[in-house]
Amino acid sequence: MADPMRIRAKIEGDKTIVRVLMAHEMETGQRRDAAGKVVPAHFIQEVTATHNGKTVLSAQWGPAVSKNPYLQFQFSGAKAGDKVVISWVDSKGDKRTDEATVAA
Amino acid sequence: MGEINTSRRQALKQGSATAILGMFVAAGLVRPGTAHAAWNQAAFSVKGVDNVVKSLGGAGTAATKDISWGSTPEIAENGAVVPISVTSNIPKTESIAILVDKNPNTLAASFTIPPGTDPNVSMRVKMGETSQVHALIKADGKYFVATREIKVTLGGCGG
Amino acid sequence: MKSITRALLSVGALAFAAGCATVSDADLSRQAAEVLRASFKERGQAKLDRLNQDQPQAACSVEPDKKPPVAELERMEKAQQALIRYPADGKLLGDWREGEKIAQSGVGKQFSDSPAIPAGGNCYACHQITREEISFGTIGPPLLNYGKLRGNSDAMQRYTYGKIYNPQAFAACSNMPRFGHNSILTEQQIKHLTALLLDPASPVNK
Amino acid sequence: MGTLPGHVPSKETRMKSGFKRTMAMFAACLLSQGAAAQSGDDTIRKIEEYRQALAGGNPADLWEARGEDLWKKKAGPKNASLETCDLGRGPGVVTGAYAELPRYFADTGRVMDLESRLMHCRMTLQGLSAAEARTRPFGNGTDRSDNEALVAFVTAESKGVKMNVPLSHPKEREAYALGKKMFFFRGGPHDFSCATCHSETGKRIRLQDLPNLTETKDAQRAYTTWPAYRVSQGEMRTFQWRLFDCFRQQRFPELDFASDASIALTTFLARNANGAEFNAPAIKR
Repeated sequence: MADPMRIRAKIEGDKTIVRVLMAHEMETGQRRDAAGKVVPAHFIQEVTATHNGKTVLSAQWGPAVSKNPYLQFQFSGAKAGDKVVISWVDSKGDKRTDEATVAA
Repeated sequence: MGEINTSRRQALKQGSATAILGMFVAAGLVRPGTAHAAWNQAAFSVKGVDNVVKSLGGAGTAATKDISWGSTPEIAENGAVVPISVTSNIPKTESIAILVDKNPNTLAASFTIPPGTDPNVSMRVKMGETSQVHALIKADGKYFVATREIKVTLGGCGG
Repeated sequence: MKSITRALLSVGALAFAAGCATVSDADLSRQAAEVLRASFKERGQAKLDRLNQDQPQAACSVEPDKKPPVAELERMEKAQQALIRYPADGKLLGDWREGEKIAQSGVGKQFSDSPAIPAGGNCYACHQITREEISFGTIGPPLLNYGKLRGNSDAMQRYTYGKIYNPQAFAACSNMPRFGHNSILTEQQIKHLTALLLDPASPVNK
Repeated sequence: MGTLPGHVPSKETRMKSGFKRTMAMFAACLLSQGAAAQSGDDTIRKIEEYRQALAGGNPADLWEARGEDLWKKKAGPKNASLETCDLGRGPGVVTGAYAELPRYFADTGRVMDLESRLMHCRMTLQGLSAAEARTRPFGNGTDRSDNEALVAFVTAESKGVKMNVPLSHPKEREAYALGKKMFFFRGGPHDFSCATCHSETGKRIRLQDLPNLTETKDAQRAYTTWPAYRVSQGEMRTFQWRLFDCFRQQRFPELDFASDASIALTTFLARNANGAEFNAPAIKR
């Protein structure tokens, strides 16, 4: 299973800024290994972020998103101690869900 | 230092807690957020802005200046990681997509922005070479596009 | 570990172990070379003999302010000049377009490189060469307008070819690789680079 | 390439690099040179913007988290964690340890850097063989390196700590002196030494700034920003990797992991950074 995400959610002013790092190879399917063999595509396709069960961001990604993806966005309405949950699903159907507590 | 470490440890603990949550998800007991829209294979397979818009269900785009590129650099020291930051100032922005002309497939990523979330995302894309990069905004059902060139340079010892 | 133990047996190292700082510089150099040899392993085309220094390498392995005296540097330059081999056909200018490709390419001679692929000169790593290429280094001087400033005489062609072939023949302890002398580039490749610098049609001189 | 044929420079100018003489020769085209320099400055400014945009999120965090896990997890034939490993400040003390490495360890009778010390702890505490402990010192995609993760964790615990590498033991002084010699050692088909690229201030290779490692400020900034997540590779790289890959590009054979030369060079470079605040894992091109 993939390593946990690193999620930080912090209130700044009246917004909550969310920063996420995901451990993923994001293989394009166009790279060759040392032996000259094509490395099969393997990349995160869908990302969902929720706060109190409500979706605050959803995304579809292609293989052009960089390895070990970084994502930053911001939303309104959260308070310190709330949970932000991030999930991803990749092109092989592997999944990962992690959460972070909103910090003041 | 303390703060960083605390948050890392928290993340680790939360990591194991959410592994359990992940099992529930796999078992179909809970759904993470609202249902995932199926991945739009067509949109990620075509070349050119117009074709991407078409496969997203739109008809044509209008150029706009109401998009700011934030910290997006004009030159990338390495094409493997090109930071892109896009903020839409167009009212009723529903989605933001990042497109790279000279990549094998034009569409890199697309974000759906629900009400309550700022029309502002930062992420990082791969670029094979210097290219036009587009921010494609859907607002109130219409598509808008802003474009900037990002140069990709060869750094280091070149070996 | 064994190497250090062995090195420790040398007089200099014993002085160190005794807490006395009078180890001679030459002893220290020998000891460092010995530890280096024990710390590397051959890989691909990079064999351990690459750690065997020739005269200029050994003489120039010093801090910048400890270089050999001028008379010795001049002697070294003369010795290196005698090693330059100019093309038998007497032609020194190749195709600047090929030269530009060679100047851009940084592959060659690394253990990660296939020996079957021709090496590049990697000139842009250290020199500004054309206006078009903004990704250039500054370890060496800029070469913009190289030929425009110097002309394209037979003597200039010969100097330029020789300088790429063996820069230490003109500036002892130069940072620049001896591309011909050490068989990094072929005679034909050096001709192409000479053309890149001197051909009036080359972007260097535009 | 500044010397003209037949031109014998005077004693005074001789040892200065050909750079100044060339600049004089190029005086005729100062205008175009000026324009080029200006576009160069603009490029540098834009590259700086790129680096700042990256600084916001460092994937090395992912290695740190995995490394902390590896540090605390029982593993190996002895089913032990690394939590009692002595990195120089006493068993189990991680905070600030990296800022004082390499150093002499009485239990092994040698100078060790972090990576060779971690190897030692994995052998003595966890019961790994030497071969097992040196397996995959550097990762490659899904072939992940435990060494890199552990290094990310340990080094992050020295963030903000002032570098304070000791030279009190004779063997520490010996390693430093040898490392300095190795820094200037020229070899291979290209005649390169570390000093070829790292002994003059303000130089670049392509667009990459080259730290002058013989000068305090540059040496401090360079050493205190390793390890680093390399965006060009998508990997978190350690200081031994930095040396390993410099030597590859120097056209030398392969620098052996945890070898005496790598420890000696690290001692030289780490000590030269003394007094500066450690600030890694960083993120770099």
